Amino acid sequence: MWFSRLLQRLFPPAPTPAALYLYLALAVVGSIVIIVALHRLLGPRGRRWLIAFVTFIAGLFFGLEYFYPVHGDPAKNFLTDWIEPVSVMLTVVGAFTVGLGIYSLLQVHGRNLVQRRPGWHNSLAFFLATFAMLVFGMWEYYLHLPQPPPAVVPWPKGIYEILFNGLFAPLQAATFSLLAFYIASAAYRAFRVRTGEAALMMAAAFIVMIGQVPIGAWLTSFIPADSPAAFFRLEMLGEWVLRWLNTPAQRGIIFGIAVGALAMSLRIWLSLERGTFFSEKG
Amino acid sequence: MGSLEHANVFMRILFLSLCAIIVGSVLLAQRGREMFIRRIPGLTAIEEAVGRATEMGRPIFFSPGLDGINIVTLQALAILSYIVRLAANQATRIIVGLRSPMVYPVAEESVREAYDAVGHPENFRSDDIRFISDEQFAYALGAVGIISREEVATNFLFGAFYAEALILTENGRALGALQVAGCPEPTQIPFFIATCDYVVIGDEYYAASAYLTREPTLTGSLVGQDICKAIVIAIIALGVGLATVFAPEKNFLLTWLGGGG
Amino acid sequence: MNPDLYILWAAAIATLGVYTILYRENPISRLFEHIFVGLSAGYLIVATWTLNLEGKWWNPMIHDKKWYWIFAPIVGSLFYFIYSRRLGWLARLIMGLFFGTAAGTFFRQFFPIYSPQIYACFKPLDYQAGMGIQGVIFDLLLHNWIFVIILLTVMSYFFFSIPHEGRFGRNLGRSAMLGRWFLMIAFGAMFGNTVMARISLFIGRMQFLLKDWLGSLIPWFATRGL
Amino acid sequence: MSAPRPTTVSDRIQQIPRHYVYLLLAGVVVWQLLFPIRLPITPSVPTRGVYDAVAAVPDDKLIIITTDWDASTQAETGPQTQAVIHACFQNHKKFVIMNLQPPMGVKLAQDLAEEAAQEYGAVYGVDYANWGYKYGYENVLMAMAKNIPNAIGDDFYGKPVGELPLMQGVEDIQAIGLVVIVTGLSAMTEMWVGLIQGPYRTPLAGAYTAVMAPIYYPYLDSDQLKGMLVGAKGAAELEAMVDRPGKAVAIMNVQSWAHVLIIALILLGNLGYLFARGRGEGSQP
Repeated sequence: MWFSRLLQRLFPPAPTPAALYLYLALAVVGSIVIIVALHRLLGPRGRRWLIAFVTFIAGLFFGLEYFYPVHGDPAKNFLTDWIEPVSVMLTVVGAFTVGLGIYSLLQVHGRNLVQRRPGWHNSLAFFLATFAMLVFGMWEYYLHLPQPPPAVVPWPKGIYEILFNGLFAPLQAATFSLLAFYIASAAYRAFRVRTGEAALMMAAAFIVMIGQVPIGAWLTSFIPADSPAAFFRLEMLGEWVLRWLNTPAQRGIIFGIAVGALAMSLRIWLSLERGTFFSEKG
Repeated sequence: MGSLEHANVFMRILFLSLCAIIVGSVLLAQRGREMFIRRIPGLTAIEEAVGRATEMGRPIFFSPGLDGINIVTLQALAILSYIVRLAANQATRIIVGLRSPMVYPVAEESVREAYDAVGHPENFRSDDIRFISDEQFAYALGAVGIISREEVATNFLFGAFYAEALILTENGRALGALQVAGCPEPTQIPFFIATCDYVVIGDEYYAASAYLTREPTLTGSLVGQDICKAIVIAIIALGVGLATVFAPEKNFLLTWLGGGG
Repeated sequence: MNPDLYILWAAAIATLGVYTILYRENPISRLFEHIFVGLSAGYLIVATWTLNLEGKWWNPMIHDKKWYWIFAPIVGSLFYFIYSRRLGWLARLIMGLFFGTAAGTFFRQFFPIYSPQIYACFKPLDYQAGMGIQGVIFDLLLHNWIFVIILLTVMSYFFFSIPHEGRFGRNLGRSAMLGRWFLMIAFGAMFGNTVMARISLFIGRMQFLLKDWLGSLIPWFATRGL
Repeated sequence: MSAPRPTTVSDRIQQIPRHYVYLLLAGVVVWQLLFPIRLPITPSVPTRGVYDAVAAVPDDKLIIITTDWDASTQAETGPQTQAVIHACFQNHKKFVIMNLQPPMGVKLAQDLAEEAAQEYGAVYGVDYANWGYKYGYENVLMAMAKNIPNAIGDDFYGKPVGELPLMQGVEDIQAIGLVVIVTGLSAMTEMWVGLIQGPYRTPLAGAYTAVMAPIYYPYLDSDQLKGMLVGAKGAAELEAMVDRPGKAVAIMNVQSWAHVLIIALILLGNLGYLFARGRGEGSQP
């Protein structure tokens, strides 16, 4: 891949561990110098321009790779080889925002705890849970246990299992399953024949819902399966509603979204969303 | 053809024309051409919903959905920015609950900016922009916790939502919050309709910023979008016509769009 | 150590703890909410390191001596300038990079996502050789007509810049109203289609609570079929 | 927000507090898990198609059951496989198990087949066999169409399949009377349709997870699939047809009850609404 060759030419790997640390230090110092220089040299207009430029280039890079003519097999253009490494880099850069999220959590719960606000013990539980998962998660990872793990589980792994399989996963599953209750009560409350529209929604939900359980098939089992009227058997009718009434309506929505999202992308890319985000000041 | 890995000539032309139409109508609108937009009830309700929170003296909860930084989330943040401006004028608190750590700095910065823009930087509270959890259901429980503990008066859900949507809205409803929800993808809309007071459906979501701010750039873009939708309809009509006349392998439009073969 | 028993009990208590929220938000559900959020925060850090940074960033930088990877945390650290008024614009710079990426990514996805959806709508409205019509009562042609009509009326609902009065507008208004009806049918169908999946989730949890957990205390529960 | 306290009956059934709805649902599920009362199960049209296709196979032809599934979809595909095996044994059809994708499926299916074989006193190699996991997707199918013993080679136990009694006279795809594709993976059906059903008119039937089933309804319309099992529901219906109620029947029974409850609640709410409106009270807040 010529991208990595170019990168290696421009930024050759450090020859020795000592050189590596020297390079790293130089890179840090150099970056700080560049950042400070940018900050000093650019006025508000210059900063705004630079932000718009970076946005434009990033959008152009990903967009152009798709639309620029391609040659050869596998089909490529001059940008294709860059897509994967650039995406990896952006993922890595983005991963450093995790610190901000964690900081936000620590801020809120730390304050609860320090000021002994009502419910501070919950924040204590939060800290214990975070800390336990962090410590034992890392510990378990660096135990490098073989697969499958040995018969006698080392205790850090045991505690990790309790945290993950005993708490994390069940909490996930239990919260997810709350939806069974909520969907039942939402159905009871929402499906009333108040208006024509509500009645249509209810009828469709009704047919599809009951067509999916065996009792639905039983209700209309008096209609012979090989007669032309078999269409009206609930399991067939429900499937028909999903396939022939639901699909085109969903497509209709989706095409609208496609155009709406395209317009939004264009406005973001060209920094036309003035004022919405932060292009007003530098 | 039959590949969608890269664009072909037809796609290039089509894409460029769509872009040109949108940008063109933005430019026309910026020159001062008047543009009409029909009423969108779900969006009209936003103002009422903010007003309710102000009257009750209780905060607003806003969720920009579960996705990271993408177009759906950016549109949600644009709507957030508008709501913050409304609320900041009335000194109403807004709590933003986030699922993606990446969105956290963006939300923080755009909310701060909105407070600045209406001249109330002192009302901005960094604490109210909260990262909750990146785990879908931990996020849902955490958000329900905030809605109930802060006694939220109004609940705004704009962005990409998945199964957890109903957990948020059903609890919000039980707690008596006025709820306005909007999601471009259709899958969660039925549950929003069942549990929320106002729902913004499909493309209305992307029309929101234009509708709310009436900024020429955005209304122009909306008109451009309508023209583009008409083009999509024309393409489908042509495709249906060709499919009626020819066998699939002779339907050139199908091939141009990367199908068949 | 053998953690199985602890896992069983922790899982049962956590499940019941979450279910208390069905009554209302309460001290117990609040405690489990905080534990859940805490565990996921800890797990987020672990996963970010083990699944992302270690392999993609740390190892290339330290072991392969690709020192230029140091630029990733430097660029990433620009996000942290949101807390500074004076240097805040640097955070916007890096956000601009991600905004552009979001736009560019959408440009890339436009045809791969929507093209197949568009050409799947190219349905013949007249008899085609090899169509293999199966007659129940509604045959394929009628289906195709219904499909195209629903698609077009629904799309007409999403036109925002045309008033629903006047010569062209009045027709659009009618079509949009029809489109709204079809939308409601579709939403109802989607709702109905989800019910079973959601109930299975609860059945799964109840099987765990009744058979695995209660069954370990009272064997009778373990014998009840499931 | 909060509606006035309901006083009349019609108001009360319109405004059942959500906690009662939750309790009712939980109650019905627990009750039916512990003390099941079986609601009637009538096979739907696609399920009946599968059973009829098995029954219609001529006695001198083999049925292939492809078990392209693993633990991740076992809750649905396991009972489906089991029910299909019962249908084969009960109709005295010879069948073979094979699999093309997750190698685990063939072992899981073998366990199910052995369990059922004991019940019917069937003998491995005579009444049924297991061709094992075959690597190569399309290539396997294309080779099978021409020469089965060569294409398959050894069975699950490493014995050449040509030596098995039930394989006597089996040369090419013409010896196969039906292929039942049990899978949690997309693209398997397309492969069988393109390489076997299309060119050689070998009947196919499918068994899919509920999530993927909608993709294959068109194949049913066009008769490319003779029948189809849709998720746990399809499995339950076939279990009922072969009179071997198992896991799927138990789960679907709970589902049926839960659905009946929800539908009853919706009807009740509407009844209250219509009743109140009929008396001109209205209950608009």
